[in-house]
Amino acid sequence: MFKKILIANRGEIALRVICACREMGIKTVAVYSQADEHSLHVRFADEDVCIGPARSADSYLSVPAIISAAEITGADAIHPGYGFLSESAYLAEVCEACHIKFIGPSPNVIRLLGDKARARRAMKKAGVPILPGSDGPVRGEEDAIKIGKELGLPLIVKAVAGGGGRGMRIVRTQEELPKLVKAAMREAEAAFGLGDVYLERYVEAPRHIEIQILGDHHGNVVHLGERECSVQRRHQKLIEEAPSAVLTNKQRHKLGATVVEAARAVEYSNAGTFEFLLDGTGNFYFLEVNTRLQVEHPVTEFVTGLDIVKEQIRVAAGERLSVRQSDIEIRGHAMECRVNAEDPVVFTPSPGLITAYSVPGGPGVRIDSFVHSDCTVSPYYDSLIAKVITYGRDRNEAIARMKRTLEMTVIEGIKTSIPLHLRILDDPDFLAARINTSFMERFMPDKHAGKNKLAESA
Amino acid sequence: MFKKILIANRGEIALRVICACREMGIKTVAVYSQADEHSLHVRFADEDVCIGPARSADSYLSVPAIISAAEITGADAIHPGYGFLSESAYLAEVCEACHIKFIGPSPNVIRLLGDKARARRAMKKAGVPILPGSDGPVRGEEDAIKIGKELGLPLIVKAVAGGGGRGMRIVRTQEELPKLVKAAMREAEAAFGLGDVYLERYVEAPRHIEIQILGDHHGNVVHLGERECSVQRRHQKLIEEAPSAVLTNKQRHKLGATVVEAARAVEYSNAGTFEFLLDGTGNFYFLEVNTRLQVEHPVTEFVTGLDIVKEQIRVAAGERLSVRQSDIEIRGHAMECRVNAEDPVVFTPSPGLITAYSVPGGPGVRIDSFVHSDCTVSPYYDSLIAKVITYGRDRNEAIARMKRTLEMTVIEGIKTSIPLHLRILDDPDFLAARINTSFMERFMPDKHAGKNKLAESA
Amino acid sequence: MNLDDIKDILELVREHDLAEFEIERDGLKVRIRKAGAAYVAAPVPAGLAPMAAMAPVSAAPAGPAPQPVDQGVPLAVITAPIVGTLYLSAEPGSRPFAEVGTRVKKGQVLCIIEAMKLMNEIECECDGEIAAVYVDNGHPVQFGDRLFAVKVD
Amino acid sequence: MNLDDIKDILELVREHDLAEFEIERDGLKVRIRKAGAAYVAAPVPAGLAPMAAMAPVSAAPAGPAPQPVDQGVPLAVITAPIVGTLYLSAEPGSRPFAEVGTRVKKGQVLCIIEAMKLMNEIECECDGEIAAVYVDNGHPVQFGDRLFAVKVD
Repeated sequence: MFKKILIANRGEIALRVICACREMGIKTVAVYSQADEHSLHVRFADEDVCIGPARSADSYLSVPAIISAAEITGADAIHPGYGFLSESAYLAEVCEACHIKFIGPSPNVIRLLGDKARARRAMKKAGVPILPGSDGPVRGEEDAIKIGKELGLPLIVKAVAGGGGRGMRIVRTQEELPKLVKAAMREAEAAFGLGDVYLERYVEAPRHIEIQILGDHHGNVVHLGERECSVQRRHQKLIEEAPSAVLTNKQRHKLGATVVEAARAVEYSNAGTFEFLLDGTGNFYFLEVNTRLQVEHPVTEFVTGLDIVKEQIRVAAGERLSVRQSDIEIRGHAMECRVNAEDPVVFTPSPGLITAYSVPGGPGVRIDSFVHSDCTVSPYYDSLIAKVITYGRDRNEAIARMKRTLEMTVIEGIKTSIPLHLRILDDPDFLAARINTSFMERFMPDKHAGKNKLAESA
Repeated sequence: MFKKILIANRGEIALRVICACREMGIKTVAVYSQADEHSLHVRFADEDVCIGPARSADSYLSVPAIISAAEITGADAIHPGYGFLSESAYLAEVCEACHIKFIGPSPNVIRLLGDKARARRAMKKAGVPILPGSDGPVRGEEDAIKIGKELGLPLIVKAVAGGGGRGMRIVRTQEELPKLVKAAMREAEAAFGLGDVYLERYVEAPRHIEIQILGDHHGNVVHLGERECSVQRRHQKLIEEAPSAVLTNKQRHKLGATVVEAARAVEYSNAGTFEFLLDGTGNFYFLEVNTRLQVEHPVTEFVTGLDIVKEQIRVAAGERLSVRQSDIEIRGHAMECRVNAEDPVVFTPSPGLITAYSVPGGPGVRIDSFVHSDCTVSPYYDSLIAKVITYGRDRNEAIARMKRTLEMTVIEGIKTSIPLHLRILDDPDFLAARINTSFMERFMPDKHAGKNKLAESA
Repeated sequence: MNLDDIKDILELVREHDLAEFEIERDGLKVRIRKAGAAYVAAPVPAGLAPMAAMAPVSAAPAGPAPQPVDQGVPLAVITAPIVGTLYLSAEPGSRPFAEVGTRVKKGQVLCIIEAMKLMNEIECECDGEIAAVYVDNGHPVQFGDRLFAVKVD
Repeated sequence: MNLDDIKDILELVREHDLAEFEIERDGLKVRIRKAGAAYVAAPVPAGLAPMAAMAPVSAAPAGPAPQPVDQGVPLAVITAPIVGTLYLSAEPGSRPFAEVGTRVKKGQVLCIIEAMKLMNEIECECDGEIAAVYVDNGHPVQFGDRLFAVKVD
């Protein structure tokens, strides 16, 4: 087992990894930017290294700084958390070269699954359901018509270089296809200087469902069931839950088994998440694989009783998974609200000094956070300040606990997204689990929210 | 179901009940003494009533004040928490007379089980194993010798009016019995003005094991397994866990079934705890019944997934228990450390202003507390400021989580028992679950700690 | 904030003959202290009327604010010693025990608080004249709630 | 904020006869206190040479305490721009790049920090004379650690 793990991250996830290491008797090294000098992850690690100024590019995203910090402290493994360098095949490679274990999949797997086109082909080959599409840019109007006929309707035209909804068109009839392809090309050309577009089946109001997996270096792969993350704003998840209210046990086992097979096919090790869209008729479409720990991993931990971070560390050290598929049982229901330091109506960030902080306890409540009274939320990093996770015997109990927990949470000095969460928790559609990736539009301040309908979840 | 519940308590347990009520959609009334005006239970109740000055006798122990508060707010039920009036048959009776539901057993049951001698007889009749004893004072030397032969050795001679170890003698041979009985009588006479003594089988270094039960008004009683509370100092529990490391499944089911039968026999409703001593050869001896919610109920909630307070409220409102015995499954291991505001070495209380308070999250951690940064711990009430409860797949994981949670807990401004807890968590005997009610003596400052060996757990 | 801003601030400090100046905003903090300036520890609390201190201060949620009273006259505030329902008269419809202007003696009954079906007579603690009645008949009162103000003789 | 800014501020402090001046922004904090200024409120931090306040204060964990330096001479502190292992000379056994008393020019190499097997030369930021060496050869340094103090010409 590792003797010392460097945590190449900050905030709540750095503390989360420190917790796992302490429980396993492994020493920890915190790295921090000058802005995080007084952070709790620095306080509670056994050693700490300042790796740069506040700007992430010069600190938390600096591979040389992190490797140097590992070398001068003698760390034998690096846990990347999520975000920052967690999906950096380069960091994983440098770790290999420096004989430091990267706690994540191999660089090859990270690279393969990080490339959308290659990942899509690998998944297709492994039997994972993928979204039908043109497999590359269309070569002109006639090509578009031909592909459009093959794919069926509705379709979405997307700019290869796209982003932010520009160069996108939804096609609902074959007649309008040529016109919309041309319009998308013009818009893409104007916006990105590259007019290439591709076609994909358009999923109306999909749900976002993802499967958590764990793999070791001995060929064992298990899935821990699904999470539903359909409540999102601009692809930022706001509320996640496990299990999904709409999956049948049969669907769960089938999708889980498919994902486990695909993970075995690419020799996946460590923790990973396979993201899918679920359409209104029960079809799943592969989106992407996140080759790292997810923000929302605690909901899975609550319903399975497993510690995903400890499993990550165990398998990275060469041990076998501590569970077989038959040991994994989903019990009850868990939900996570991401409490962000931001205005709950207009979503502007709200960094600053937290003057008072108090979160209630009681049964079925887990709080993963790095803030406390008299702590400053830095403007340099993302706005997540606390993950409030609740557990109940069923979805209703989990929701009731989430409501009372958020209602009884005191955070003064900055604005938080808690009022928004409370509005969502009172929404009749949310309560009835009638949610999809467009659900959040009703809470958006801008009346042009419709544009977001174009974008599927990522 | 109730519309409004008055909580006749303060501190963490008042908040715990508020949490349950909020989850059930029931309004709450907080009562408070002038010392608790700024307490969180006042802040988070829907209504609040000041019932008296700081002194408990004039506020939290005042039945008229509490009943009046319920009447002026229109509360239809009272939850007494633990301590204070929670085992007051009188309060339960007045509630009945005022048509307010007392959330606990009936006054008759409280009265029966609150009287040690009557409870003992009732339990004996119901087949519960009790500690063999003289069933009243011995009438002299000859009587003592006769009873001593019947009971077997070792024995303990106890003053009827006794307390604090005075008038107590442990008898290990029949020869020394008359001499020790006389000595105890003399000491009792001198100390209490009453020389009456009685004999009881003496249990060497017993474990404290208790069974949690729930009963409704429809004749249903279930048990939720046991808790082990052997780590205690002067009968004050410091660390509790569930399940006990030494109970076999067979013992668990047998003792549980016995307790359920006894509870049915006395028509027990609501939550209750049957406390036992367990000797080194696997025999259980009934101690007493606590006819209320226990401080340590969260460890049972963690391993069963049930919400005991919600069940209390449901059955008090006339509903059936939400679970049958066959639904109850013990999963994993849970442990509770009672964090007290006291010196961890000499145990003197340490009230005052908490200047900084931060507790880590992560998987398997539950914190039930009413304190926060910039909050004053009052000298008027008991010193419990937080219950730290951890869960793990097994005892070792629960302990590892407890350790890292306490190590990463920041409480500044007052002294707490955390350093003592950390010493216990490092003790090889504790780690091996070799604990009994004398275990804590090794952590006591006074060298006369041996005296405590005389006192069995209560 | 640049050097010119600082210069402007310093001009103001000179102009107004300030001993100290401090500003803190959005992560920026500037503090200036002039040479020779004495440093005063804490502001003196202002506006604390000497007589108000005589009234027992209730820690309970504030009832109605005390009405202005003549300066220089000691004022006693009678607070609820128990929680319950307050009655200003002995029976429904009968005259109140005390109203504003009523002369009262120490030990005289001012009102009744019902708690657990028991009628508890609340007595006056001093001789004087009722200056204010803070409560309404038939309404609940909490421990420590203000009931009456009495102008002490 | 560079040395020129600090000089400008010091001019203003003299001109306005300030006892103290403090500015804090973006993680940078500068505090100036004139010699002889009486300070009532807080205990006087011991061992803080008046001029030391001129040095940019690093937010990184404090390295060795600055050694006392001549009064009235501007002092620049060179800090580690990256994390890694520090070498004071080009090769093991060879002469250090700089020692106390060494005359240095802007751009001159003062030491090497090894990060990811790459040797990074750390250059001097001003002309002057080395007043202090805060670090030992072959030891790890963190970002922001003090390396050298330079008496600026």
